[in-house]
Amino acid sequence: MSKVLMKGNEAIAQAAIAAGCNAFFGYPITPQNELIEYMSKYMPDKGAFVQAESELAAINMVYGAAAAGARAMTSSSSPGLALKQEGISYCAGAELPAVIVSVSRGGPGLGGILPAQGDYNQATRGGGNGDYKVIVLAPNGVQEATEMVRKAFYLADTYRNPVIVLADGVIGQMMEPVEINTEALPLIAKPWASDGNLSRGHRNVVNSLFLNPVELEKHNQDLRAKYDLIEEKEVDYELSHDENAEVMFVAYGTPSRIVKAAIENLKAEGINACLFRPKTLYPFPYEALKKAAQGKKFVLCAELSMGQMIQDVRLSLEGSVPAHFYGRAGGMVFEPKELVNAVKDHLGGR
Amino acid sequence: MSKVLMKGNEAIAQAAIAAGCNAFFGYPITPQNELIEYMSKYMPDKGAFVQAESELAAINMVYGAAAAGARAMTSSSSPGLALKQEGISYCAGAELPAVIVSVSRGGPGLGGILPAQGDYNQATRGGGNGDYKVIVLAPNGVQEATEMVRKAFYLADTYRNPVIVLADGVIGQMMEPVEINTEALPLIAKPWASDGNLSRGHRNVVNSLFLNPVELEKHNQDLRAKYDLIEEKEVDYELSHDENAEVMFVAYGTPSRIVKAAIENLKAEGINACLFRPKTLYPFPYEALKKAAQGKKFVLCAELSMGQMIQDVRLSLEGSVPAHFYGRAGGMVFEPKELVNAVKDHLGGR
Amino acid sequence: MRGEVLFNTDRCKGCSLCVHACPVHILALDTTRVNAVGYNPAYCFDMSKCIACTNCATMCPDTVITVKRLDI
Amino acid sequence: MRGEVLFNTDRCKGCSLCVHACPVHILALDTTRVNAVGYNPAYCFDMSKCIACTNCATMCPDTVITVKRLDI
Amino acid sequence: MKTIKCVSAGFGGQGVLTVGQLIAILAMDKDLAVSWMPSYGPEMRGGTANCHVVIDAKEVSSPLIAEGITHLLAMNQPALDKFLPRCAEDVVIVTNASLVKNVPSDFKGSLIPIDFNQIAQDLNELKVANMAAFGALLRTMPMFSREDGIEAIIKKLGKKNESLTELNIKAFEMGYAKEA
Amino acid sequence: MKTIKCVSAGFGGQGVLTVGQLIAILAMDKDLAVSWMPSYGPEMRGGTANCHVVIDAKEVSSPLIAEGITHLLAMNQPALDKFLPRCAEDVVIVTNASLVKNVPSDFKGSLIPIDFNQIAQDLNELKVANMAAFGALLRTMPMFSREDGIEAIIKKLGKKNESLTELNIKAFEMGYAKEA
Amino acid sequence: MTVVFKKTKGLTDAPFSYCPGCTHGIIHRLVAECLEELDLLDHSVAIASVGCSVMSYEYFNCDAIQAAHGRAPAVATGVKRVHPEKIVFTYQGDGDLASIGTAEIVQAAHRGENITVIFVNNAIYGMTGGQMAPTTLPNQVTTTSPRGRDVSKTGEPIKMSELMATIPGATYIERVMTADPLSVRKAKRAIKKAFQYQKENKGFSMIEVLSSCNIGWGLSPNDALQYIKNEMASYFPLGVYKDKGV
Amino acid sequence: MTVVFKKTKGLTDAPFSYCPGCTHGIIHRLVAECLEELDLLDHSVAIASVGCSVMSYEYFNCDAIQAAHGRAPAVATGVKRVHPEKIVFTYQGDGDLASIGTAEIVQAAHRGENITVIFVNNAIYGMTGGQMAPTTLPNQVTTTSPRGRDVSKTGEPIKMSELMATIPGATYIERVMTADPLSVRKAKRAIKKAFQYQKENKGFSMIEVLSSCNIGWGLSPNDALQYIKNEMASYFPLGVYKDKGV
Ligand SMILES: Cc1ncc(C[n+]2csc(CCOP(=O)(O)OP(=O)(O)O)c2C)c(N)n1
Ligand SMILES: Cc1ncc(C[n+]2csc(CCOP(=O)(O)OP(=O)(O)O)c2C)c(N)n1
Ligand code: SF4
Ligand code: SF4
Ligand code: SF4
Ligand code: SF4
Ligand code: SF4
Ligand code: SF4
Ligand SMILES: [Mg+2]
Ligand SMILES: [Mg+2]
Repeated sequence: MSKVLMKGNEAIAQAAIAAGCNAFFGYPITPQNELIEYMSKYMPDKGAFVQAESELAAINMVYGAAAAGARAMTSSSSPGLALKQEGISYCAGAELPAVIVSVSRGGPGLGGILPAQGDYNQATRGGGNGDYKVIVLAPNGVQEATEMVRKAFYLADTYRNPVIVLADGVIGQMMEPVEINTEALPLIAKPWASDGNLSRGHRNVVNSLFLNPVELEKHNQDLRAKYDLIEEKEVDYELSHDENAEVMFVAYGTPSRIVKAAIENLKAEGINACLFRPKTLYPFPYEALKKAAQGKKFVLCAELSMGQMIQDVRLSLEGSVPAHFYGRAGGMVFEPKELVNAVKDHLGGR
Repeated sequence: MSKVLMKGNEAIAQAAIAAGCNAFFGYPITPQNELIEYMSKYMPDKGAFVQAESELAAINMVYGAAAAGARAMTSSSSPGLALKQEGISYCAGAELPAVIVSVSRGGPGLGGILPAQGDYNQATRGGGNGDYKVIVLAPNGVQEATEMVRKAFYLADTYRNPVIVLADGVIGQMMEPVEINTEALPLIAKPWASDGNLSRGHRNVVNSLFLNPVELEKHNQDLRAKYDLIEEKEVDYELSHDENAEVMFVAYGTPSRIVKAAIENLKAEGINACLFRPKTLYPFPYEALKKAAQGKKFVLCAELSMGQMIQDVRLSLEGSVPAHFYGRAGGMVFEPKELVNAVKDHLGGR
Repeated sequence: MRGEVLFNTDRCKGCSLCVHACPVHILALDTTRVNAVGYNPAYCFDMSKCIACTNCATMCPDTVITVKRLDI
Repeated sequence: MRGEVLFNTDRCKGCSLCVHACPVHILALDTTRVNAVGYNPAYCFDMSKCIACTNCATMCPDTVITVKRLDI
Repeated sequence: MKTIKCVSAGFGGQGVLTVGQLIAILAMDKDLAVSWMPSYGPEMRGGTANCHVVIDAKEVSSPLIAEGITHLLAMNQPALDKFLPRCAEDVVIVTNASLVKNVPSDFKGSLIPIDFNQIAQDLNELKVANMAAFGALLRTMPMFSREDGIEAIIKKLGKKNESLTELNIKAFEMGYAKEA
Repeated sequence: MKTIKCVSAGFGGQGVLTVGQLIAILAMDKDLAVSWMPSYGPEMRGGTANCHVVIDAKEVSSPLIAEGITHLLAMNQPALDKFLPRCAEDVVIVTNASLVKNVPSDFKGSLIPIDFNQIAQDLNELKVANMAAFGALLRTMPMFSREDGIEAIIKKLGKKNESLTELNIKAFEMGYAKEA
Repeated sequence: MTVVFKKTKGLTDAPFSYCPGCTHGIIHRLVAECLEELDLLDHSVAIASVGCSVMSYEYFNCDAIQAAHGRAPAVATGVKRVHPEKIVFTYQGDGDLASIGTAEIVQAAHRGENITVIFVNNAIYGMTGGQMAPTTLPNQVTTTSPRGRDVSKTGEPIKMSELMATIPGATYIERVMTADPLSVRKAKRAIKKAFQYQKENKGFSMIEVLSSCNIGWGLSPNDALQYIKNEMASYFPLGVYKDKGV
Repeated sequence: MTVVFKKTKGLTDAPFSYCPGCTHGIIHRLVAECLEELDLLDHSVAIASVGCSVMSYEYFNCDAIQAAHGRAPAVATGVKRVHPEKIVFTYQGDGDLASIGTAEIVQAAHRGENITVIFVNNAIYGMTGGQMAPTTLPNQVTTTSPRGRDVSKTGEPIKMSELMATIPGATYIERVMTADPLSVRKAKRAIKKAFQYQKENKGFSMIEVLSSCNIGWGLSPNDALQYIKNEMASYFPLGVYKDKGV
């Protein structure tokens, strides 16, 4: 198949359907509206599309559909994600596969509608209650967004865990040439699903309540063991440009592309820099980042926020290499030039 | 005034009223029910008490009351806090003083109702959208809970920022002798309040929307500057027992008391340990903790969770001292003996 | 005797709703004993009067009661 | 002339709701010019017929119109 | 002082939480550190209830007693069964004799079985059984006197119903006086 | 290749987003890396619209053009005023001459003012002004041919309305042919 | 001897966790009997809500899903939309349905979801210790209306059946009670009809059941039944509020 | 010459951000005129909701608070409870009030909050680009009902005035429209009465105003007014649905 020019939101929707998404529940919010609009038009007849009354209802519909065995998905943007936190915690607690696309914008509160990355903590640290983890994938463009949403369904089904695809408004709104994988994503058996079918010989119950603390602790430990496995197996990142550079950028999503331009510009000025790009924000590539940073003069973490991923970067480095931060916020996006200057400043007026 | 034996939930409520709380909006949830019940009975007639239809409505009522100049408060427990995240982000974005008491229980999802500390990330990392920070105070008993709720109103008014008092089910449910400060907490002028009074000469607007990204970035930078100030001025912690001990515990809330018993037991076995107890979880005492840990064989972070504060501990230490973790979850609480054994294990079978 | 009521006594919580529901007043709580779950269980003290109306079972919240009717 | 309508022209968005509301059909959009906000503004082409009924102002979503009535 | 770790347990309606609170009040009035922690939540519905009272000189470490119970009031059999494994070797156990029939033969601590229901029945007021139990329990804590106990009852329960208070005190005294 | 950073801007209904998309399609069909990023959200309501098209050999770094615009289509005056400060020195600017009257006298790049509204009026279809603009803009990008442009129009707009497509192509050709 | 009444197969053997005399137990049984009688147990999904009946996923002898507080209708929507041929029902309290879950119940009806809702109105929050519900009667004492519900500050109790009946998408709305054998039998008929309608794809139905919370009300189990009949049913009139299915 | 119509002081001088011909602007003016005429501007608080009217906090010439999507009635409750003597009103769209904010509007009415709600029903989500609302008419095309609203899958449109009128705590509910000068004048009378009631402490009132979204509907501004009159008003009948204040 040849490439087509598609809007990120629509490409994500199409890729989700191609990956077997058969239940979508969403609520309008800028900048992800085209995603729900695409779903309303193209969700196959056998699948379910519901424009929910709210983000809260949408995630709980996902909870129901996923509990009943569907490949279920919802999408939203920043304040909408905030409203889904309880539901996400329920999905995690009941170990349900669910895909949540977050096309983030500026905050806090109503904030603005332009692209931003102030929702890193929201995605990686939850905000729902309890000890749970959500896999978080961070694409850097439309093509990768389509691949990651596919992967999200795979990971969700494999680990029976919610997966967030954390895009920003740029990815949602821009068009890029894209080739969507249309191969069927193999179905993974869900013998645990509560789909009203006692012919299987026993009742299925989907639940996150454990009134007995011994059982709840056991449940927490089992979840932890699952997360350990995820942390062991699913870390993903990209290390690009000269690995022996003197400076290493860390960036995810759209800004990582701007970093690449900055690296070219730096090269022109005789400064050698490389890029470490986490593709999974949870599990975060702590070890790989630490290793990649060895020998660097410093690491510069560039985010479209006032500084959120920088904590994970520092957790990786454990003080082994200095970590600096450069951020813009509220819909403002840095230019390569700003990053070049930031690097030069930290290099000490070179 | 002499001490009285009071349940934590009720003592917190009484202390809040004593601190001038004149608007309470809550929704029942175990284990904080006595707090809202106390408010329903004792909120003075001039004040406002509303049992809201949900936690979501409650935080938005707080938003309204705070915007109109009141000392407003809500309280809840884990899943209820998840539902408040959007509202908290709005309060932070609109810079409203608001006090939120979180009496946490086991999770994720519906989880259980017994005390746990799995909501550390929920409180300190938000879950609402955007770049914002909420001051988080962590009491270790009923008396301190009453002092911290008072302090919470002070900090909220001073910084125009939401403040969470993060208690656990033990603090909410237990009775301890307590002496509540009844001195009036001085009122802080709120010339920005939108209270329907144009005789001040101009309109007041409370808002978190900034469609212009330049303005939103500026707003984010202003907020960041406020948080810097808070991080500089409001860090609070307790360092107890022998500061030159070979091992240092880090714990907050109720478990920090169990740690104290463990320290006594360790002493009896000839092992010298001390306790570092953050009283503010945001701002976290990063520097103080790093300093206190110098020269220790290791730090043992003990939480009633699968490990959340440990990340802040590691961020503090920057690899300077090894950090270990001991946790119980789901309503299970560690005994001193378990902590003693954990220390001995890490000391290498002494 | 037109009917017979059987009590799954160890599920009974002694709420006495059956007692009040019986039109012929032949049910009572047995205050002389406590069942496995800690309650005085209901019993029938005069089965001969039972009319098998199922009122007792209809009102029992804990599905303690089975009712049989004499086949004529 | 019983009435007079004044247009705060630079607020007009050329929606023509006033045009349709006028019972005596004396309003129109001025297609020959574009106002400060980029629209063809409404205007009155025959004030003499105005009856000061305020219909136009009542329907104007952008509070462009002021209406005066001739005092008799 | 040696830390007191007292558990008071029984059926929902037996008033075991009140017994714990009375002891906590006594400790507070002696300027000791004390905490009272109840079981809570829906599992109590028609089921069991208990509370943990910890008394210490300066500071209570854990308000939850995971093990090393020094004093146990067991108002029914399930209460004893549940908490016996968590008792210290030298525990003092006060039982409600008519409802606690099985005490393991290898039990090494002190056992004080008293029929509190009987005492209450003798007073024609079933509600006051827990006050008798309070009396018996208090007697096992030498730092508190009989008078302390009466004062605590008046302080905590006195206001509500004076005539009941008198009965409460009577029950308390009978429990306190009773030899096991 | 030198990165193309093209902005197409104008009023909401002028079809500037489509112009950008057509260029993006052309680039894609030449196997170049390309991104198209629109302005979005309520500020567009009745107001201005614009899109950023970035074309590069292998990979587009930032899809947002903060500065260094190489090609600008300004369909009205506000569009020129807004983006002129963000242009590269050697920018090529195509303007809709009847609506863009003020170009700073010190402007150093290439300016191609064409009255697209007039072209459209000549074709009796006001909607096709943007196709004329597309033609003029395309001509400033030597890597694309006239035929490429026609193909793109057919590919993107052809299916909907064949008779309009013909007009579109006509307008395109007139724009392409026009000397500034 | 013929068995004329025995425990339905629609219930598991797990003993209910309800207080003695709580009519949640009766309503459970009615639902279970209807499912059994209509032969629906093998292809039904019960959605348990948060309230005293939270553990109902252990009691109904069919597949079950435990939903977040108030969100059962949304969860049911998710299930029903992916399995339109299965029977899906929610079991919700008045705190769950008439307070925190107001949006979800109204909107499920609005969409005309073909589900059945069992709404247990006991005028109180039983689970959390007896706080005021939107259906708490005027002057009724609860732990958050310690001086009795003051309608001047909290409004008059909401009437959900009346409200739901205005929604065009709703098919069948009836209010019943569990005050005595007769009313319990009537309640069962209503519940059965609701499931029957679902089977016939007739759309959204809600049966509001006036139920007792003797613990929360501070009454004996039997007095609580009288309270249903005398107090609750006079504020909340029984009857069919809507029936588009006939 | 006497000025018989001029811009009210109840509006600031900020130009509206609405599309040409959008009747949000008319409704703003009516509200502002009522506040001015009742002399309430100096002691009112407007609660702006999230929708096209989100910026209304810049337009009403009184104190204002911007509320989260759907939560305006809760925010208004917070304000009114601490300042019972002030006039508090919300201004909400149909997505805001009849979808995400269903619980908040129903429960504010249930509590009998003494506030005024201006409910702008334009049968669509204007702000986010014209998606389906709960009030979107059958077969109406929107960006999420691209083949027209299919009532078999999305239900029939909800009727909020009818629904709200069943709530005992609500005092005054009326539906009006902005289709022509006459109906606009009627709408103003209703709005004025609602504020008057609040002044007199009569309790909760909601005025549903059928309004146009010509952009979302794909119609000219004037055709959109005809659509209100012919299509909307025939599905959503105008009139007083409740008036406990007389
Ligand atoms: C989000 C959330 N809020 C609050 C609670 C606490 N909670 C549990 S049950 C309940 C109310 C139950 O009342 P109702 O629905 O009337 O059921 P009942 O117990 O009376 O049968 C509440 C508020 C919760 N579990 N989750
Ligand atoms: C929590 C949340 N969800 C979604 C949105 C996005 N959003 C903004 S306005 C709106 C709907 C507006 O529709 P309506 O209330 O009918 O107002 P209108 O624009 O039609 O006047 C939505 C969904 C948001 N800002 N916040
Ligand atoms: S079946 Fe009827 S008559 Fe027999 S015991 Fe039960 S209620 Fe009484
Ligand atoms: S109704 Fe059932 S539970 Fe209650 S007393 Fe009778 S048999 Fe026992
Ligand atoms: S006042 Fe009446 S007659 Fe005069 S212009 Fe306006 S609508 Fe026409
Ligand atoms: S109604 Fe107002 S905005 Fe519309 S054309 Fe007339 S004057 Fe202009
Ligand atoms: S608390 Fe009330 S509703 Fe809950 S089980 Fe007990 S009686 Fe029933
Ligand atoms: S989108 Fe619709 S509702 Fe919004 S301003 Fe435009 S016409 Fe009005
Ligand atoms: Mg209830
Ligand atoms: Mg709308």
